[in-house]
Formats: sequence, structure tokens, C-alpha cells
Amino acid sequence: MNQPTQSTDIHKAIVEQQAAQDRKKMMLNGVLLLLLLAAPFAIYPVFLMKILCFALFAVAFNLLFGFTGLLSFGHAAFLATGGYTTGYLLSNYPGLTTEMGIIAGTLAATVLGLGFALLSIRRQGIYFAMVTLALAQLVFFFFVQSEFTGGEDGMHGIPRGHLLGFINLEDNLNMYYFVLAVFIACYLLVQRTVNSPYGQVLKAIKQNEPRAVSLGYNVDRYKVLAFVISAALAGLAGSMKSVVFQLASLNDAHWHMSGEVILMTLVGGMGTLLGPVVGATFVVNIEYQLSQGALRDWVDPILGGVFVLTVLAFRSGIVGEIQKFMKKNLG
Amino acid sequence: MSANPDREYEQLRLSGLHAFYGESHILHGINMVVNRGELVTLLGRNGAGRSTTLKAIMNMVGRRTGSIMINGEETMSCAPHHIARLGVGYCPEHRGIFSSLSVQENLTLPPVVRSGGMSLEEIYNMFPNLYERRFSQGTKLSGGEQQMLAMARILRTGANMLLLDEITEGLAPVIVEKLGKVLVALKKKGLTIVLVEQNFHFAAPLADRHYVVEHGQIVEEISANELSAKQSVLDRYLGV
Amino acid sequence: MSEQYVLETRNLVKEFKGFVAVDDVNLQVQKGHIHALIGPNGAGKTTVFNLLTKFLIPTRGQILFKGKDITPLKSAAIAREGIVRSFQISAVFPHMTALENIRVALQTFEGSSFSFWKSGKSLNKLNQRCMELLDAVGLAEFANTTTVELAYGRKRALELATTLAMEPEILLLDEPTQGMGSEDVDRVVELVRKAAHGRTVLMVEHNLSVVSKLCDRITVLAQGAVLTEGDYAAVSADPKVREVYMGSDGSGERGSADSEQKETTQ
Amino acid sequence: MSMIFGVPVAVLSGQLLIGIINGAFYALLSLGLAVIFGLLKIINFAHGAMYMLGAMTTVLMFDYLGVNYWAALLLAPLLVGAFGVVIEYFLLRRIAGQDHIYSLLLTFGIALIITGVLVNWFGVSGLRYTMPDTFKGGVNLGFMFLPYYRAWVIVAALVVCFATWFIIEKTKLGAYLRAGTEDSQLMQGFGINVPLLISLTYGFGVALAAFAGVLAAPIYSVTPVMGSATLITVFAVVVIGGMGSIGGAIITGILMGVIEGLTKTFYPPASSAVIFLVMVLVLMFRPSGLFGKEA
Amino acid sequence: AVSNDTVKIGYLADMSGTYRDLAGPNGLAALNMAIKDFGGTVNGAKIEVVSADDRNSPDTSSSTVRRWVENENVDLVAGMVASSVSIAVSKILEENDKLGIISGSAASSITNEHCTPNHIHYVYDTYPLANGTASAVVKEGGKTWYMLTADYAFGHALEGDVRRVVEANGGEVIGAVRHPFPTQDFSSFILQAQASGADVIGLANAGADTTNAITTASEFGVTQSGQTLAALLLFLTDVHALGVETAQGIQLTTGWYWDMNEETRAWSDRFLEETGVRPTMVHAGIYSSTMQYLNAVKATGSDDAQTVRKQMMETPINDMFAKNGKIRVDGRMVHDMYLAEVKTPAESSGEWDLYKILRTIPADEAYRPLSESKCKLVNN
Ligand SMILES: Nc1ncnc2c1ncn2[C@@H]1O[C@H](COP(=O)(O)OP(=O)(O)OP(=O)(O)O)[C@@H](O)[C@H]1O
Ligand SMILES: Nc1ncnc2c1ncn2[C@@H]1O[C@H](COP(=O)(O)OP(=O)(O)OP(=O)(O)O)[C@@H](O)[C@H]1O
Ligand SMILES: [Mg+2]
Ligand SMILES: [Mg+2]
Repeated sequence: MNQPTQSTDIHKAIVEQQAAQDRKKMMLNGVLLLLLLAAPFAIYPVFLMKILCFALFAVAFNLLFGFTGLLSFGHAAFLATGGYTTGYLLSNYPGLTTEMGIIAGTLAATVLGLGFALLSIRRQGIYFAMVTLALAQLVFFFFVQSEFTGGEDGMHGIPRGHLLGFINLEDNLNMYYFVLAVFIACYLLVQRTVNSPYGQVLKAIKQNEPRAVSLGYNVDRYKVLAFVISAALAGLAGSMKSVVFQLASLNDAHWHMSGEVILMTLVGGMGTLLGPVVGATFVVNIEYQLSQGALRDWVDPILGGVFVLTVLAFRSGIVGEIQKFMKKNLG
Repeated sequence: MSANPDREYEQLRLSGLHAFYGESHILHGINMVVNRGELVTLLGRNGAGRSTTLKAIMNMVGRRTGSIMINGEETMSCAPHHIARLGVGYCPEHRGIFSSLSVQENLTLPPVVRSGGMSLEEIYNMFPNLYERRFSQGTKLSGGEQQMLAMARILRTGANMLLLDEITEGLAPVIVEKLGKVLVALKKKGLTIVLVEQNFHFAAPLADRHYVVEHGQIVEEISANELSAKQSVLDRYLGV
Repeated sequence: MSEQYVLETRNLVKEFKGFVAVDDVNLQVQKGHIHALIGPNGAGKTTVFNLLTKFLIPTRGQILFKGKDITPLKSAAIAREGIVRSFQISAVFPHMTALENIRVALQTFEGSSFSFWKSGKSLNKLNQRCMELLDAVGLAEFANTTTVELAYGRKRALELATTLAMEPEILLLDEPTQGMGSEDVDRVVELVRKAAHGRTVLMVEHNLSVVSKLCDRITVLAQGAVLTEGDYAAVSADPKVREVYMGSDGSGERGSADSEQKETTQ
Repeated sequence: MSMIFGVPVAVLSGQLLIGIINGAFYALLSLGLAVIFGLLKIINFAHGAMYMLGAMTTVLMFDYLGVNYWAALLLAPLLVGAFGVVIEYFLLRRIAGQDHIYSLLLTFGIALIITGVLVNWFGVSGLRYTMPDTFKGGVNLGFMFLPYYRAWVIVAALVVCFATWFIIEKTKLGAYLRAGTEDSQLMQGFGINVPLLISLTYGFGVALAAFAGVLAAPIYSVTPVMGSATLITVFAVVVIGGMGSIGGAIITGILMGVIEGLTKTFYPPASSAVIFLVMVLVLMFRPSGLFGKEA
Repeated sequence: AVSNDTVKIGYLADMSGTYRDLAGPNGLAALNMAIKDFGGTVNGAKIEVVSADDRNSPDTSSSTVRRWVENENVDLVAGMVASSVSIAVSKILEENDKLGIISGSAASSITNEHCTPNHIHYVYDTYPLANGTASAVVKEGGKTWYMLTADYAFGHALEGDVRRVVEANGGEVIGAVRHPFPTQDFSSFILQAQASGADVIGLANAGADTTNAITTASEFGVTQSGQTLAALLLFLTDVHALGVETAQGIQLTTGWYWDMNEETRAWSDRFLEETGVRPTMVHAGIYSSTMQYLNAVKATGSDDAQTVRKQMMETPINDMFAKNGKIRVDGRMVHDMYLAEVKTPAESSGEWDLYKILRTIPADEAYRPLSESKCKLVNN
């Protein structure tokens, strides 16, 4: 208190800095939004929707991994639960509007996420990853055995139906803008969460858990909430995916899918907001491009090469590396 | 030979030693010489670069330039394990107790590089705490016990030059006293010791010479007999 | 009767697979005191701290806070009761700014810690208080510095400020001056003195000059049990304490820092 | 015939024995994984690929060079081990000290590359390998027919497991390894060539996988993708045993073989899931696995 | 008329995963052989081929195929192995009224409950597999059966078909065990099968599962103890991998074998030259079906799905792949199937000399009769 002027100045500077950052963020988001709005006229909308669904999935995963420091190796379970639930409801209850099906799918994933969280949250590090993997394997087993999923054949012909009962989602453009709206809403939610008071606590927990405990935080509860939000969003991604593709399959529940989302997040840049989006776009694209082209038979080894290269040379991911570069060169 | 060390024999010579951690330049041309059988301290404030000097000798920092001669041999291009084999024993600041090893395993871990090291019994006699806890996991020891263990284990190896970093840290005064006696005994045996120490009153009566490090450079060299004369200079450097 | 003690342990015991690290300790900390816990290495000081804050579960015995039994409470709950500790190794949130470090502590009292939908800006109202605390430990100019970049001594200061933000009734400090040069030691002593104003402090410390300057009461532990208790004069005169802890010259090697201190302040 | 839960005792004893045999296999595979994790803190997702390479080299060496089974038993692990050393030296070394996740991704990437390339060269139908004549046939134990080869698998796997455990837990070399992984710089400061030690350890870990691969070659379909299915199960075994616990991996391996075997008898569809159920239950009560050290 | 003056064929198959050797890159080679043999153009219109790896994933496949048909004017989708992929693709084709010819899948549901007017199932399905092998084995005296079934839709369907055939022929299925997919170690299941004392152990699985089961059975001396092994779905590549020593004597049903007559041999020699391996029935089927398709386009002068399909249904198939083959209204191409037995090492004269054909199963007998069909295109 002996230098009130100084500390007020500093405080002011902090607030200003926040505002400047906000402006930058707004501008970037605005540009991206425009691009996304125009995209379906240049690029095949279903493909864009695929990217958006995976981007949402990766964003959800990153909330847990990048911002809370919890590596879940079982996120496929939520994606699949969302997808199957929505698919089942929309296929069997024609009265349901599409968004009701999607909400139900999201809820199912949320509940499952709560279950996972309660069972796993006490485990540390690699054990946490492994418990989530194990739980997801059990979920996988359940889906394999269940009649309603169509087992190995998958669930097909899920109707896209009508949004709010009157917007026809069979139309790819309508569907696209719906998916885009949901994606943006979720993205903003995550952005907000990360910067919220709750986000601050998460950050603290990630950086030094014992210290957070000694400050009186019941860290398990915070982690559970993060897990549940992440699971809900992953489930939402799965629900939308099932509506977009009109199918749900075991691929979504397989542990490879849990691995793929890790890859997306890492390639894009974990712990950054935009990273998972960029990562998902990148991975979906190269997988698609490769599987079509002359290197068709070499998709796996090339993807493997991407993993290796990312880990060795771009550990902070695309967005992370760009941020580093900007920091270095632009102050 | 050990009974009558050759005081003129130059065991360690640093000339123009620079060291870097990544981008940050920590040592700015250290020059110092330590003869066989001498006990030399490095004094300085927190962050002056004393620990870094020891690590640089062991080739444990990022990048180095300059020259380090051990027993007249240039070691800038030697891997750390070669340096140890030249008879250098290093006790790090962070203790480096291995949690996957028991206390006894920790103690017997460093390979014997020369004959003439202390035996296990001698060590246990010196540090009865360690004897008592010899089968526990290394890191389950209390902070101070770990410090004893870190010190004790290099006494076994027979190294004839010891680089000791803050060995009295967190030790009860009785133990510190005991360590002082150990160092005196080691010196008598003809070992060369470079001691980094915060606790000046521990180091003062033991050392032959003191180097004061500031901002990665040696700014003052004070021999034991000019200590009282230069006390005020020293106080200034150490911020006492 | 027990009211006069803020913190009290009754027959506290901790065993590690048969090894008794804390042996039937009855500790009584009086309100408003700076109470030191000293003893040879491995005496069980850190373990007692860990028991008090539930980082370890007592094998037997009770812990009372203001006469209330808090033995069954968990770590976080104990912190919320008002018993807050610092760590032997510096504990900060490395990738947050100094201000954010403190704000996280202040947030404990806000009802909004779970509000993931609220804007981060809602926390700005805490900034003023943060700045006051930073000022108090002389870190105001580093408010916006990421903590990793702070020097060691400043990290300790920040940690203390964070701890103070919790408005603890009792502060547990484990070797607050460890690894510090004399300059920083003095600063910490001052800080602790300031912090102790209106609260109770329990600290572990090997630097006897610090202990002698700060502490109202001292408990000496040896081999897990209480050896003796009293003020500095009484304790340092005790031959048992000299034997197991302070060493032959009575004040201990570190203790001579005491005389040095006098020298320079003169 | 006496029955237990509707299953004849004879069949049950047979299943138990089979479980132990498979368990020995798991033990061998998870041992390598545990060595690599325990000592190098690397989550080796390439382990399945190394197992596959062991089997593939056995077959290819026979086809092209006429190398017989016994020689392969020695040569294949050596070759694959050497390959592992190369991988460690050129790739894994660069991420030393980074978060686990990076080693996981890196090795997963390596596995994808190895597998993918071999799929393109050799297809997925599998390569032909005939059982060495010494092992043809078997012995009738009364409750089951035990092929000689399976008996050999048990013996070979257990001997190798025990030897490995002994080296790591009871010898000086093992102590160097354990210490070197915690603070390799300091170990170097003690005069030990830690980088070499680490390369060799990784090589040794994958050589164990390759050894399991050689054992598998005569009895399983040898294809480039044979490792990927096994990988996750073996991982689960290591986690249940306690990551990095050498003894834990061995004992748990055998235990899981038996549990899986019993599930195959009582409720076969769940036999691939049961290990994960066990894993969840175990970690519920023992957060660091059955034999893991407290975190 | 032909749209855009091009006939565009999309080849979709597993290029890198478990089913790669069934169709995969060599299937694409067969497709290209057909186009080349046809002359490269049809009525002056170009014939173009695009291809993609299905990654065994229905959503990857469906986004690929959607883009093909919605954006890239693909007229025909060929290949397809995993049943989940085939079903997903056929739904998209139906939606967009394009044509698909499925050559790799086994599930008979593809032309049953999942039938559409937009796809044809060409080479084989589970129904004749069971019919051919199971009835032959039962007739030879294998009255009691124990089934090892892969625990997913395909395995269940195959097991169901086998039960029906076995019981119809006076046999009995006395036990079954459902193993996870995939399974590497079959010893436990083989042991259970041995303990059951059944005459025949039926393998209702595919690929590596089947080869692993057969290897283990041979190791545990199943045949020595008097039991017969009946593999219901076994491809040439599988038998090649097993080797005649292990696989000898196993009976199986196949839709085609390279060494049946001059015509098949001649084509296979060309295929061998192209790819280095002998073709499976799927490869031959891809060649044949592509030829049939192009002929129909040529005949009708159109690449409209319904027009072409109608033409294909009306034209009997007589080529190196099939004699008197016929595409039914449900999309099922029915043709003669063959009961084969794996040769003994003494009988086999070379790496690929693997089967002897024991019997021809006439088309009508082999496939599920339309009267039992649940297909929406069949008026029952
Ligand atoms: N691994 C590292 N990476 C980057 N900088 C480092 C690293 N280790 C030390 N430094 C920096 O190097 C400088 C010198 O450190 P050093 O440890 O040598 O100091 P010191 O004199 O031993 O002081 P102390 O009393 O703190 O041990 C300090 O500014 C420190 O921040
Ligand atoms: N988790 C544990 N398992 C087994 N033994 C332990 C454990 N933690 C501490 N100990 C033992 O308990 C005794 C007391 O340890 P503690 O850390 O409390 O000592 P301390 O008084 O803080 O000593 P120092 O002053 O050296 O820090 C020591 O002998 C130590 O080896
Ligand atoms: Mg230092
Ligand atoms: Mg302590």
C-alpha cells in the first residue's frame, strides 16, 4: 500500500492488456467465422461437417487434456454413446425432432461421463489414462454385444429429419449451417470456460495440484466437472456426426478413435483453443487426401510419419508453434 | 603420496569458461585453479552461477566454451561419465537420491573409480541414521537424511577431487559439525575439494582459498590468511 | 481449557511399515504465537506437518483445532478451516502471473469457482486485494510476470503472499529460509513477522538465528517424540538438545550466523 | 464326471493349463513393456509391432536364408533388439524427459510405419511357417492333449522372465538401470555411460517382445497386423501389475492368462473385455496397480 | 446417354487393413484389367477410375462415396468388403440413385433385409457357404457339430445358416462358442470343442481368426482324434498362408477357383503377371462384374443406374467367372458354387496348387431362394 499509484497503474495495464487480447481474439474469430460461412460454396459440405464434428470432438478432448492436464484415453466412448443414442432415438421414434435426438445423445454421454469421472478421477497420470481406456473398452464391449447398435454392421439409415420440426436437414446446406451453429456455440462455451473463474482453478490444478489442495480446493470435484463437460461435448459431436452421416458404427467406439483425437489435438496444439480445430481439419484432410490418391495404400505409414514428425519437430503443434513464432518475432 | 600431497600439482584449471542454458548465458569466463589437496570454496549470492560452475566441470550444462583441465588433461569434449572416471566425485545441489533404490543401493551405486574410498562400515559409523534406514526407499528419507546420503555415497568411490554443492543445506547443526570434521579428514587424506556453500561460517575455517562468484565471473580471490582483512569486501559481495 | 490452544495434537502417531516416524506427539500451539518445531534430521518434523494437513493419514491420535476434533477432515477441508501450509519445496503455479497466483487463493472465498459460464473478467474485482498482498511482500512490480521467471527468493515471497490471501488462522511453514542467501533470509524473517500479526504460525526451521529471532515457543522433536519444549533460551540451554541437535558449541554452527548478524547490524 | 458350474473338471483343468500357457506369453510381452516403461519411462506402443517383427523375421529368415527355429530363437531377438537400439538412438532419445504422451505418440507412429510398410510388402493373409519337427505331437495328460510346443512355450517364457527379473531387481547392472532412468545426468556424473545403457535397455525390451514373436510364429498366423490386437491387452496387463513393476508384470501376466482362460470357458464373448474389467476393479482399490509403488 | 460423356467407376476397398488381401490393391488391378480388355471406352465415352481406401470404416466410406456420387459424377461403386461399409454405401447409392456392385462382402443380409434397388451382390455370401460345406460334411457322416463362431453379425449369420443346413440334413449342432473378434489364441476354444466330442468343428469366422483356429486345431491334434474341421469361409489367400501341410483335407465352399479350366487359368496367368499372386474369387468377381457392367452400358447406351441394372438382370452371365449366372431382383447374383478340398502335400504341385474341386453346387441350390427373402424388392 506504500505505492498506491504504482499498483493502480499496474492494475490498469493488466486490464488494458486483457482488452487488447480480447480485441485480437475477436478479430481472429470474426475472420474465421466469415470463412466458415462461405466455405460450403467452395468445399463439399458433408466433408466440412465431418471436419466440424471432429473439431468439436477434439475441442472437447482438449478441454480435459490441454486445460486440465487429464489425459483420457477413452473419449471414443462418449462420441459413440452420443452417436448411438441419437441414432437409435431418431430411427425408432419418428415423432422426435432432430434437436431432441441430439440433446438426448448429449445427455447420455454426459451421464456416462459422470460415471467415468467418478470411477477414474482419483487416479493419477498414466493410471488415469488407463482406467479411462479400460472403461471405454467395456463400453465398446457393450456396444458390440447390444442388438440395437447393429453390432459390426453398424446402425444405418438414421434420418436427418427436421430441425425444430420444420427446417429440412436432408438439405446439405441447412445441415451444414446447423452443425456450424452448434460448433460455434460449443467453441465459445469452451473459450469462456477456459477463461472463467472455474478455468482459473483448473489452470491452477494443472500446474500444481498439491498447492491447489492446500489452498482449500477440492480438486476432485473440479476435475469431475471438467470431465463431464468434456464428455458432454464429445457426445454432442458424436450425436451430430450420426445425424450428418446418418450412421453410427463401432469405429467411433474403438480405442483407435480415442487415439486419433489425441493426435488431432497434439498436431493442432494442445492447450490452445484453436489448436484442436486446426488439428482436426489437418488430420481429416490428410486422411481423406491420402486415401483417395496414389498413396492410397500408404495411408497408415504416412500418418505414422506425421505422428513421428509432430513429436520430434513440432511438439507444440501447428497453432502452438505459430504462437511461439509470433511471440518470438512480434514480441 | 596421499599422506604428503604435492601442493604444486594442478588438479583443476578453468580458463575462460562460459556456459549457457539454452539462450541464457550463465558463466562469463570463469578462471580458476585448484591444486591437489586444496579445499577451495565458491561463494556468492543466489543465482551467481556457483552450482553452474560445478555442473560445467561435469559437462552437465547445455553449451560450454573455454577450457577445463583436469589433471592436466583437457576435458571439454569428454562425456560426463569419462570425467567421473578421472576421479571426480560430484554431489549435486538437488541431492539426487534415487527413489527406485533403497538407501543402501543408493549408497553403493556410484562405481568405485579409484582405490582408497571409504568402506561401507566407515560410512555407516559416520552417519548412523543411514544405517538405521538402510533398507528404506531412498526418497522416503527426511530431507536432511537425503543430504547425508548424497554426500556419503561419493565418499565410497575413491574419487580424489570432490565437487560439493551446498552439502550443509537443511542439516541439523550437529550434523553440520560432523560434516566439517569429515571434510578436514578428507583434506588430510589429500583429497582436493571444491565446495559451494551458503553457510560461510561452516566453510571459513576449512578452506584454503575462497573464490567469490558474481554474475558468472570470479570477482575476488581470497586466501585463508587474508580473510579477516578482506571481511568487509566479502560482506559486500555476499550482501550480508 | 484447551481453548487457549489453537492447534493441539493428542498422542499423535505415524508409522511407516513398522517404522515409527512420529511417536506419541502432544503438540500445543498457543494462539498468536510463532511456534517453532526443530530437531535433528529425520526427527519427524515434516511428517508432523503432513499429518496436520492430512497429506498423510495419522496412524493414531487426534488433531484438534480450536478445541474441535479435525482428525477426520480431508486436506482441502482443513485448508478451508483456516490451517494453511507452505511447502519445503517452493509451491507456486508456475505458468500463471504473480497476480493470478494470488487471485486463485482469493477465489476460494468467492462462490464462483465452479462457474464455468462466467467471464474471466468477473475476477477483476479481486485484483485490488491481490495488489495489496503483492505490495505487502514487495512484489507489486512483478504482478504481471509469469511466476517461473521469478527468482527463487521472490517465489518464496509470492508463496507466502498466496498463503496469506487465505486469511489463515494458523500458518504452517516448512523451512521457509531453506536455500536462501542471508539477504533473502532477512527478508523472509521480516515477512513472517508481518504475517504473524494477528495469527498463529507454526514453523520448521534449521536456521537457529531465525528461530531465536522469531519464535515465542519451541518444540524439539527427536526420533519422532517430543524431547523438550520452551522458549529459545530454555531450549538452547538444555543439554539433551545440545547433544542431539545443536552440537558441541551450544549454539550450533548455524547459530553462529546469529553473531554475524549482530556484527553487520551494528 | 464331476462338474463345476456346469463345466467338467477335466475341461476346467485343461483350461487352467491353457490359461497359464497364454499367461506365460502375456508375461513375456508385458515384461518387455514394463522394462521399457519402468526404466525408460517410455510408453512403448511399438511393442506389438516388435512382437510382430520377431515373428516375421523368424519366418523370413527361414524362407530366404534357411535359418531354422533354434537359430531364430537367438537371431530374431538380436536383430529386432538392434533395430530397437537404432530407433532409440535416432528417435526416442530426442524426446527424453518429455511427458509420457510424447513417447506414446512417437512409438505409435513408429508402429504404424513398420506395420504399414510390411502390409504393403507382404499383405495381411499371413506367412507360412511350419512347426519344427521336434515339437510335432504332444502328450495326453488325461484331462487334455498338451502339444509339446505349448509345454516348451511355458518353459522358455518363464525362464526368460525370471532371468530378466533377476537381472533388473537383484544385480548391480539393474540398479544402474533403475537409477539411470531417474536422473541420467547424475548417473553419468558417477561415471556410467547412461545413453548406451538406455539404448541397450530399449533394445533388450523389444528383444523380449521379439522373443515372444518367435515363440508365436509356429502357432499363430504370422501377419504384419498380428501385434496390434495383442498390444492393448498386454498394456492392460502391465497396468494391472503396476506400471514399471517387473515382478508385477510377470505375475499379472500369468494371472490374466488364467482369468481370460476361465472367461473363455464360462462366458467366451467377454474374454477380450474381462481384462479391462479387472483393470478397472484393481485400480479402484489399488491406484498404482497390484505391485506398483505408490505414486 | 452417358452422363458427362464419361463412365466413372469408383473402386472402394480396404487397402491397408485386415481385409486388404481379399480385394485391396489387387482388386483394383482386376478392375483395370477389365477396362483395358473392354477397350478403354464405351460408346465413345471415356471410362475413368477413381479409387479409395475404405479404412474399414463406414463413415470414411460414406463420406468418400457421398462425395463421389454427389460431386464427382461417379456412376458405379465397386469393391467393398466389410459389411458395415457395404451397407452404408448402399444406403447412399440408393439415396442418390447410383449403382454399386459389392464383390467382397459375405453378409447375406446385404441382399436380404438391407437390399436396395441400387446394388448388386456379386461373388458369394454366407448362405451358399453354409449350404455347400455343411451339407457336404453332414452327408459324409459328420452328424454332430460344434461351432466356433466369431462374435459379430457375420459370424452369427453364418452360424445360423449352418444350423439350418445341418439340421435339414439330419445332423445336430450340439454346442457353440462365440469368440471375440479378433482372437489370436484359439487353444481354449479348441479344447472345448474337443471335449464336446462332436464329429465336426465348424469355423464360422474369417481371415486371421480362421487361420489361427486351423493352426491351433492341427497343433492340438484335432484330426488325429477323429474330428473333422469345417471352415465355412476360407479364401485362397488364407489357405496359401496356412500351407497345405496344415490345411490339408479341409473342405470349403468357393465361388470360383483359378485352376478350374482353360479360361480361368488363362485369365489367372495374366493376373499373376500383373500382380504376382493368384486371384481369389473376389478378384475374379470384380473383373467379371465390371465387364458385365460395361457391357450393359454399351448395350443400353446409358449409365443411368436403373437402366443398367435392368439390363444386367436381363443378361445371363457367361464368362470365365460364372456359367449361367443371373442377377435376381433382390440384387443377388446367383451362380454355381463349388465344394473344394485342400490338397495334401503329395497332391499339391506348387505354391498355388491348393484345391481339388469335389462338386459343383448348382446356383439354385446354393443361394437363398427368393421365397425366403425379406428384401423389400421381392413381392412375397
Ligand atoms: N536448468 C537451467 N535452465 C536455465 N537457467 C538456469 C538453469 N539452472 C540455473 N539457471 C540459472 O542460472 C543462474 C545461475 O544458477 P546457479 O544454480 O549456478 O546459481 P547458484 O550460484 O548456485 O545459486 P543458488 O544459491 O540459487 O544455488 C541462475 O540465474 C539460474 O536461474
Ligand atoms: N513416506 C515415508 N515412508 C517411510 N518412511 C518415511 C516416510 N516419510 C518419512 N519417513 C521417515 O520418517 C522419518 C521422519 O521424516 P521427516 O521428513 O518428518 O523428518 P524431518 O524431521 O522433516 O527431517 P529434516 O529436517 O531432515 O527434513 C525419517 O526417518 C524418514 O525416513
Ligand atoms: Mg546453487
Ligand atoms: Mg523435513
